[in-house]
Amino acid sequence: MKIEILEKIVVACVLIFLGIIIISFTMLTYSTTLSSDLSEYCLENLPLTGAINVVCAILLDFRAYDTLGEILIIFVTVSGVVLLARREK
Amino acid sequence: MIEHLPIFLLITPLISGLIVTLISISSKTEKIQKIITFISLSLPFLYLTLLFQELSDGVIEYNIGGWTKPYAITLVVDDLAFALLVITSIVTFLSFIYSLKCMRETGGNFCFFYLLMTTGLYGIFLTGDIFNLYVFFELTVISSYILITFGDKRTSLMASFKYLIMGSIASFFFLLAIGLLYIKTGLLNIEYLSMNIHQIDCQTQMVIFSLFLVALGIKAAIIPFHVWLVSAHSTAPSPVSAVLSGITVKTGVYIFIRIFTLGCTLQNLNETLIALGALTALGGVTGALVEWDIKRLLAYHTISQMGFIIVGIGTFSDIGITGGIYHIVNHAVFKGLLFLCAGSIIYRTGTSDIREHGIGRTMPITLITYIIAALAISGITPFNGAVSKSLIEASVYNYPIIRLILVFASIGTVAHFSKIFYYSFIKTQKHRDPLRYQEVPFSMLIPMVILAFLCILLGIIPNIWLDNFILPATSSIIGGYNVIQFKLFDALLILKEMIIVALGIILLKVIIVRSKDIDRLRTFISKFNLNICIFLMAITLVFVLVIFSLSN
Amino acid sequence: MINGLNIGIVLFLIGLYGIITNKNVIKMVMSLGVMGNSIVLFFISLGYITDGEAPIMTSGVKQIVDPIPQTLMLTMIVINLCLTALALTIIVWLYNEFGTLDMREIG
Amino acid sequence: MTSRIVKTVTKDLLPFILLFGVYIILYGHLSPGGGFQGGVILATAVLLVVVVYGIGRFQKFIPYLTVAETVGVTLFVLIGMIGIAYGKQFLVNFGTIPLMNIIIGLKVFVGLLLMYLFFIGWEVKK
Repeated sequence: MKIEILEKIVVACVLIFLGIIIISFTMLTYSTTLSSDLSEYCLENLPLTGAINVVCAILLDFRAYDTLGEILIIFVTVSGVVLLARREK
Repeated sequence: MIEHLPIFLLITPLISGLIVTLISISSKTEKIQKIITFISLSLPFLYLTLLFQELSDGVIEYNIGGWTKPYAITLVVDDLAFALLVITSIVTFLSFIYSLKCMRETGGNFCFFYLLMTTGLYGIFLTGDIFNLYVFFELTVISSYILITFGDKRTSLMASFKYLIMGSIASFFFLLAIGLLYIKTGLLNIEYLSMNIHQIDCQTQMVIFSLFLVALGIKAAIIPFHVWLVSAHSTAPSPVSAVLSGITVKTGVYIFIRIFTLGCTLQNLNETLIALGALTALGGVTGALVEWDIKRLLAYHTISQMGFIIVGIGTFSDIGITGGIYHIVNHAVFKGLLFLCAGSIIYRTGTSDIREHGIGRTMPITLITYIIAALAISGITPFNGAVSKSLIEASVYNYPIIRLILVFASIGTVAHFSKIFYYSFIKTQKHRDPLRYQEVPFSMLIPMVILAFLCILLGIIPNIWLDNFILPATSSIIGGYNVIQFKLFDALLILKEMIIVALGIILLKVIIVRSKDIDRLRTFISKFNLNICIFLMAITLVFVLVIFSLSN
Repeated sequence: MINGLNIGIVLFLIGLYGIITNKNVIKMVMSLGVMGNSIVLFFISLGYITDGEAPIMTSGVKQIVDPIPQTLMLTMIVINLCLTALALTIIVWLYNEFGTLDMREIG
Repeated sequence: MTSRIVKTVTKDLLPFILLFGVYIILYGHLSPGGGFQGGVILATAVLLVVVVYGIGRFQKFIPYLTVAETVGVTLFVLIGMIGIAYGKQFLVNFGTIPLMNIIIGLKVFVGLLLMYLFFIGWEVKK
């Protein structure tokens, strides 16, 4: 029982150290202006897509290939779940 | 129509996978499904032949959705991607032919998941967008998780679960790194990211690269992150193991080559990679010491060979990267062949324990192909492993310790493959069942013979392959190369190989005599369970970050 | 210092802690869920702009938040859902085969 | 889950949940929402019915759901292929965003429903 608690303390110390390193190295803060080239390009070409919702336009037009991969993943998973559910013992 | 070839490469297995599902709902006959799968897996050869003619005019790019380049998702076929696409199509096609006989009872479901896994692999090698890489990697591994459960009933579930946990952690680390890259550069295209990466401040670069190191290290099974590989590759059905070991592990290294070699200004990145690679090469061989299961042995050797590849790529020199890429191709060929051989032996004897095999000379073609593959993976001269291994060893000329470690790994490789050879083939069982001991069916032999032929072909005329495929691939990464002429029959090299073989056989003798120490080693290795492995991963991450911050 | 980005990283490490210390497979999958959600928080905060509005370009919208990370996260959430569903399916069968959910006994 | 209150509330609430899901899908390109979100809402609506009224009457739909799922993916790929047929790139946009939203909504709805039904089916078997 003692050893398990010791393990947890060691793990916690390592991860806290890791967190301190990552956070102090990256120093991330919220930005104040839209500075990404990619988003600006998408906003410029938004009228061509026929949508007002920018997220929807990116999801189904600019990055529709990602969406294709995503629905393939759902398809594979559902087939896998169905297959595993029918698997005999 | 010719400009749509890259997307057709991806769509063909995808659409046939959908057709296979629709057929499997309406009827129970597997014949049509298998024919469709066969056709769709052989069509990529046609596409790749056409692409090869196009490729001589320069890099082929295909912007999906018709948007302009750095903003749209781009499919990129350069020489590196082309080499990997060719080897993917070969291994997936041959493994499918092999699976026709040995995966009989699973039928259409197997075809569907196999096709989707192939789609994912093509997607990984084609894409030029870093988030899209993540999506297709997930497609590949999710299909693999399900394909693994087709194997041995009890253990395969646990293997699949371990692979799932490790694969998910790798994806999350990968996503964190993508997020940091995005906030600093505002782009997701790999080529433009690599051009802009030097603008990022040094400390963020350290974090980004150590996150990538963990993410891709898990995918490439570098030693502290390797725990999923052995169980996953050994419990999967043999044709799936061939693809997993031949291609899927290489995707990690492929992303390594794409990302790490590009515009990175960090000090000590080379040394970190080379040290990890050497550790992996030695550790894989050490892990194989205790194993009597043929597929687990081969899986440990996959780890060891990945170490060789990482060492070659970690040097960032043209000769090292050439050796690494050549070894990727070679390893896909001979490890695929070895897993198919193991599958044949298991198909006939029904067990994977090499002490119970003893098939003797009753399976001559399997025996010959096994010998070719074993000589190739040990790096004996007329076969393909010798070329890439000597290139990699030449690239670490400045690090004598690393060279020594690689030689030790080679000795261990020889020892283990003579172990399999001795127990499976030379020793004969006393109570022979004549039905069990005969050659496997014809459709299982063809892929093995073709792969053995490739082993010889890649080894006997290395300069042609180097000039036409591998060196252009190197130049597409680092922008130029010196012509490497490989001297095939070098007396010094052959002498070194003979010494390695002799030492390997002595090592085998030692292993058999000192079985008590082996048992102690086994209890030590069995302590590396999933939790400890992930903890070691966190420690490695801290360690790498500290090394980077001390040297930059 | 305390913003969504850093809290995302902290949550990520908490999820990692959960995976390392828990021996129960269901708790490990739950920790994976924590890690996945931390990634979502991290990305959404990446795109957040002070006083930004939702990225729907009706008239009168001046400053919008970055839509790209939101889109990426929509994809990632679905993939994560699939992974969790598959993991739970495998766990059901693990329980059927081994009769336990303890990682140390399953092997 | 056989309480009368739950049953009545479910019966009254169901059309509104379904309507909301359909709204989220159809207006995905104009307002917050989209195919995935709407599909999930539709799937949870049916999940509510399954939990309250039992799985019995849904078992016979499972083969149709599988077909619908495959057809959904196929339609998405075919819409992508339209671009190639007209000499443009794969997945090029012809004002197809609402159509794609509907297809994805259908696919996510059916896929999640299948997963729920199998998970609940296990529970019942035990």
